[in-house]
Amino acid sequence: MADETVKMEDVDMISRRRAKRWIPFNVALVLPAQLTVMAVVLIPTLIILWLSITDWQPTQGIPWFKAYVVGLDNFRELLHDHRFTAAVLRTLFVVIVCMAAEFVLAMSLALLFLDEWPWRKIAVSAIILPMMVVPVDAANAFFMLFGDRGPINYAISLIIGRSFEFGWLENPNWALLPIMLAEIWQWTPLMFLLILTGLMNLPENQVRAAYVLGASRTKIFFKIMLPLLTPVIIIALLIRGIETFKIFDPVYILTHGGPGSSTETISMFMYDSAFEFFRMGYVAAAGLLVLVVVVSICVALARPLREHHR
Amino acid sequence: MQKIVINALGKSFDTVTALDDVSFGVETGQLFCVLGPTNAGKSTLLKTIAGLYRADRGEIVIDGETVNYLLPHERRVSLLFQNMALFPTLTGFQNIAFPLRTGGLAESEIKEKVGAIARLLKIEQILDRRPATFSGGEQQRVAIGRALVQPGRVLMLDEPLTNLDARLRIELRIEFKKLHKELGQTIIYVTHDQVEAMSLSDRIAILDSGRLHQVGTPNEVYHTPANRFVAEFIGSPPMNLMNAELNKNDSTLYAIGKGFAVPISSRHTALLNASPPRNGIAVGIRPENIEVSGAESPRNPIAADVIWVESLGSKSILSLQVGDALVRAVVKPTDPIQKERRAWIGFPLQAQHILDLGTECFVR
Amino acid sequence: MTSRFAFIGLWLRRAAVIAAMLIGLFPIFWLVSTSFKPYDEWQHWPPVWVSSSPTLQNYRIVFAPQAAQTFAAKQKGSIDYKVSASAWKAFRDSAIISVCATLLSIIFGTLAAYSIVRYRTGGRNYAFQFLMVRMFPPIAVVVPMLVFFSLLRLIDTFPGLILAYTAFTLPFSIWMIRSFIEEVPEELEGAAMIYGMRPLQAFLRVTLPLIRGGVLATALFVFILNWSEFLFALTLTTGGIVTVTLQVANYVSASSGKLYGVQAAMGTISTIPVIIFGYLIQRHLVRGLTFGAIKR
Amino acid sequence: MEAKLELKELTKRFGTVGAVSGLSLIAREGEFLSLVGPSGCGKSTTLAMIAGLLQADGGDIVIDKRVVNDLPAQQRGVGLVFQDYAVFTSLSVEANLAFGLEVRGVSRVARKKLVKALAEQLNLTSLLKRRGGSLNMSEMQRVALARVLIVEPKLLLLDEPMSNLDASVRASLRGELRQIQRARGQTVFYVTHDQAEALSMSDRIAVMRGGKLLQIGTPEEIYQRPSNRFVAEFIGDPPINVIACDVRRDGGSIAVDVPGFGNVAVGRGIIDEGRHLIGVRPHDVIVGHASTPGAIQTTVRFIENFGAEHVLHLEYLNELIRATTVPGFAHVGANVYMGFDMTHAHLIEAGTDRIVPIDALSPNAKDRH
Repeated sequence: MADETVKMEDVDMISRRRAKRWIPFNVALVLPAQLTVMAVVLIPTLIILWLSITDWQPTQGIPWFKAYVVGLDNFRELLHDHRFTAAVLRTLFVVIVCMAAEFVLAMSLALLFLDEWPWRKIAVSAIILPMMVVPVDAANAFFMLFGDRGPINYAISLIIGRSFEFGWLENPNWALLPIMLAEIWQWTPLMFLLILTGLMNLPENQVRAAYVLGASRTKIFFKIMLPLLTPVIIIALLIRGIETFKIFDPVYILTHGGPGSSTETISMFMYDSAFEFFRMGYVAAAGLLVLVVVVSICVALARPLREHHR
Repeated sequence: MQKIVINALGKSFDTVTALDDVSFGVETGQLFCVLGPTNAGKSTLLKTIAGLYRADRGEIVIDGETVNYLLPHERRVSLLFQNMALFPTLTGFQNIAFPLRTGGLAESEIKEKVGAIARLLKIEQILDRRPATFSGGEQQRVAIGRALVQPGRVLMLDEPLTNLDARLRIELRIEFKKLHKELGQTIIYVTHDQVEAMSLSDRIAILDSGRLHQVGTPNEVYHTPANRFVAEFIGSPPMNLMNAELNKNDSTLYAIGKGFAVPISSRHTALLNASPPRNGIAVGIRPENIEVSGAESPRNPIAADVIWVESLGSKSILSLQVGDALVRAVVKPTDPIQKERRAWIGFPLQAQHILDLGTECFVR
Repeated sequence: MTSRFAFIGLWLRRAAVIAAMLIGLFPIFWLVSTSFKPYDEWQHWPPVWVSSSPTLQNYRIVFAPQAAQTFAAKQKGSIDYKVSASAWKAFRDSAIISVCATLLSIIFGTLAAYSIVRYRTGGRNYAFQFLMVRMFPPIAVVVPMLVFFSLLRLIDTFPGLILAYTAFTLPFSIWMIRSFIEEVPEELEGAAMIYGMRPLQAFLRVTLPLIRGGVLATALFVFILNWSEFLFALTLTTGGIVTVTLQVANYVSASSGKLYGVQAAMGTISTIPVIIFGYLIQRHLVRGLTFGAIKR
Repeated sequence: MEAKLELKELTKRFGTVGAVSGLSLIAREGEFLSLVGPSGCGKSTTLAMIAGLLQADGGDIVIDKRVVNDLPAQQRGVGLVFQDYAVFTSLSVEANLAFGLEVRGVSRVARKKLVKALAEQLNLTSLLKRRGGSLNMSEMQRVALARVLIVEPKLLLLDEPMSNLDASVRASLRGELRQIQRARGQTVFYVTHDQAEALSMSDRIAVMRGGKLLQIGTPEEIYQRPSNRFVAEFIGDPPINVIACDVRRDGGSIAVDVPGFGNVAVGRGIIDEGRHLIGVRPHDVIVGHASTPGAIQTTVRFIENFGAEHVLHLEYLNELIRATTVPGFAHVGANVYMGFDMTHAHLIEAGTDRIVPIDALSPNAKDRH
């Protein structure tokens, strides 16, 4: 009888252990990912909170944790720093122009690829080639193309019939154009690929139903296909918007923010502040502001993505 | 002896309650059906018993052992999924042999066992092929083979016939019955088709929105349904329910509705007197219990318009308008009443069911 | 139904496609073409489309520092290099970092994705916080990361860069692999579990083989991201480790600016593996990137 | 009545496989015609050709006396309800219904009025504001139907519209659909694999198998006078019993012997002597507790309970014979007597599977009384 009791408890123990272990097992699986992200994002974010209220510069010769606290001075200065506000506005401008251009180009291109025709596969492969080029190399290529003695100027010379040796990248009014063109050139293919795949995978019967009901092709496109494509379009724009907002490589390679600060984006501004002027506290404050804005925008934008993912 | 006991089982996903206080027991060797509409929680129930979902509340007992915290394979049950869930990269043979692989059996033994099952299910010729090449019926048989090759303590089948052709469904229905008889397995069979449930099972549990409405033999749930849901879910066509008011006349209780008045049996009268319904009643009658004739008579006193006839070959179903209620009756395919526009109907007192509209339960 | 969009003239459409292809290919053509041009053709006017005297000089400079010195001497010493190390080291460093970071990212990402899909770990919003990592402008965290890394002595080390790369590619790993896992019915794992496997075993033995194409595509995609990364390489190193992208950016002469031909040569060879991988994953890329919004 | 739809020698091949071969049939004005057969018999292909989604390889499709083979789908005047309903998931139900009117240039006001009227008729009013994607299957089915009905097609094509629904919903929708069809006088061409649907709704049924038309007729004809074994076995639930029999010629008449039962029927017809088959519906298997002439003793192996009736599976040689009885007639393992009511039995010619018309197939007079 005593034996029996012990056994019953054993069973109970096993059950209880299982009952407790059940939840940690799945948590254990996400732990490596979670810790990595925490190490690289969460802890630096905490540090950024501290740095943003100090005037720390590595050149001061004091360790960062002993830096002098200046309170909200950094933020106050940022809001009055025309270079910063200009960089923010310029970045938003780049994001909007690039996304709009990429979307329009990608959508029109994708519509050309709905039919089956010979060489279609090869054409798709050629068109998506730019997105595979290392961004730094792509920027270098555009640097050459837009050089004062580059092929772009030569082409313009041929068209207007006289020598044209314009310094695109040296002109504050025009230098942003090659940067944006490089970005659009490189990333329209991704948008194209996303939209094309979306179009090819639309529920076929809805399109056929509209067709049998007598709708014209334009009508089918705007009334049936486009709304069905919305989730894909949202995701494509979201991905591109986020990545364009961080734009750095082409700016660094093509102009390094210049001439002056005429092509400086947020990332470029912060890079210069940190590694040319060593104002770490100031950069931290700028970084924090950007983080807060980006996170709140993304949380707002994330709703369609999340809803779609139920 | 009870093979499986489910005790106050509860399960939710996020905010959706999939199972709510479900309790029932299955006897050893029984074929037990869980019947309910789409999204009733039937698949969740099976997956919870199998250990693929964790129960939020309640207890699952198999052979007297609480299995709530056991891993799926430790529960030693078999489950045939609605989508078959055959391993697409394995051949038919490998799929069936899968449960044997963990047992450390010799290859020759595995071959023998799989061969025996394949013979039983008549699928020997497709053992070398991959599931992608199987027809619906073949997929289903291989999946059954995998569930049977290493007999678990209970075999659970999740809508095994739903994705098949109507004709194949009729044929395979009886095959399950034969298989059950041959193997003597305890089976829990989930379906949304009341014909399958009625014709196959020893007992039926009717599930809707995660709640059990009734558990009983096919005859019990058919002839003494617990409530409106059961009465309207079981039977094809289902039970007719006609709203009525109670009216006492010369010591006899009558149910009076639009276009009809019927006396109420003494048994029901006693019950109704004991607990008077608050919101009126409905008179329930199975279509096959309705007598239809072309002329008015004491047996067939209620006037009805024939609005519709469905011919099913072996029988015909009349849709009749009585007052504002639609009443269906079953007649022989040769019955001349089908050509008429007006009919007179009546139904025997003992075939009547009385539904309390306040509780939505039958008066018993 | 064969041609849903016959509303633009056929030839017009073909012309548009050809134009798009030409525009897409031209910068790449220019890069490759320049890599074979001798020094005096780099900035020649009118521009040289295809060199009439192609040379491997630029490639030699990329791989052999001695060649660079001879070359500099020949140009009357007017070219002084910021980088004189061979590109081999850059390729090696990039390969070490990219491979390690990719492996870690895929392994961590697969485990996390499995947990999120099959156990609904953390509820509906949990996976989203990983995606937010991708939304952070890396430059915003570079400064505190420098501080943090210097504390751990990770600056200019492989582990430091690998950690940074892993973290910033994890969102893609998790979300892409998650959408691939979701395409495999959970019943398959269920069947494996009922018939004798433990949960993780069922996932690794049943589901993972079915989505290996997708996982491989994700891995190649992450590898491409790592290989092409520039900002972290620029800020978290101090000259000890040189990645491919840094090497490209560093072919700058103090007196005469960028070394077009050398950069083009380096660019061409550094892009080739990416293009090869890119075509290998093209099919899976879209489904992964749209996080399941496009069903097959 | 006039022919609304006529198929003449319609043929379709996929590669070398003939999906539909030489199909000819006529659907009359206002008729509910069902095309029924197992999966892969070519019925959905036929429907797609009529709708204009597939090009026919041979033969003609005639709608309202006009050959429409080369007309695009829009100009054929057909309405099609897809198996998956293809409700426009991103549009509201109202916009779904209005879609066909809109493309026909009906004014906004008129559209609203028509949509409202039809929605009321089909009990869709409460759904009008919902998004197509949020509907459940049976709601989708009704919306898909309404969307097509509103443009008043000459011919309504339905592709297995019930196969995604629960059994209980299916049964109630059958009557609803049929009533709508009657009320509007709509010509319907209905494709299904479910013989019960075909029987209960149709004016006429066409049974198809392997791309060929086997028989066309009213439900009564198809059920009571099938032309061959496949039709007999495909139609009817519980299915017909098919039993081996021996046919003897006896002067101008023939005699049918069933092993174990002896001579069960005589009649007049043209059939070779020898082993053939006989088909007896479960309703025509007579089961009793006492011995009667012509009946043999047997055991109940299984019972299928259908509530209103029970189907007994009775042992007979190495097979089982189905017999329909009232509930509670016998229990499993009981010994009962079974015999056949031969008046509705079918004689199936071995080899051809043709059902041989027999004049006055009647129970053997000798055994009577």
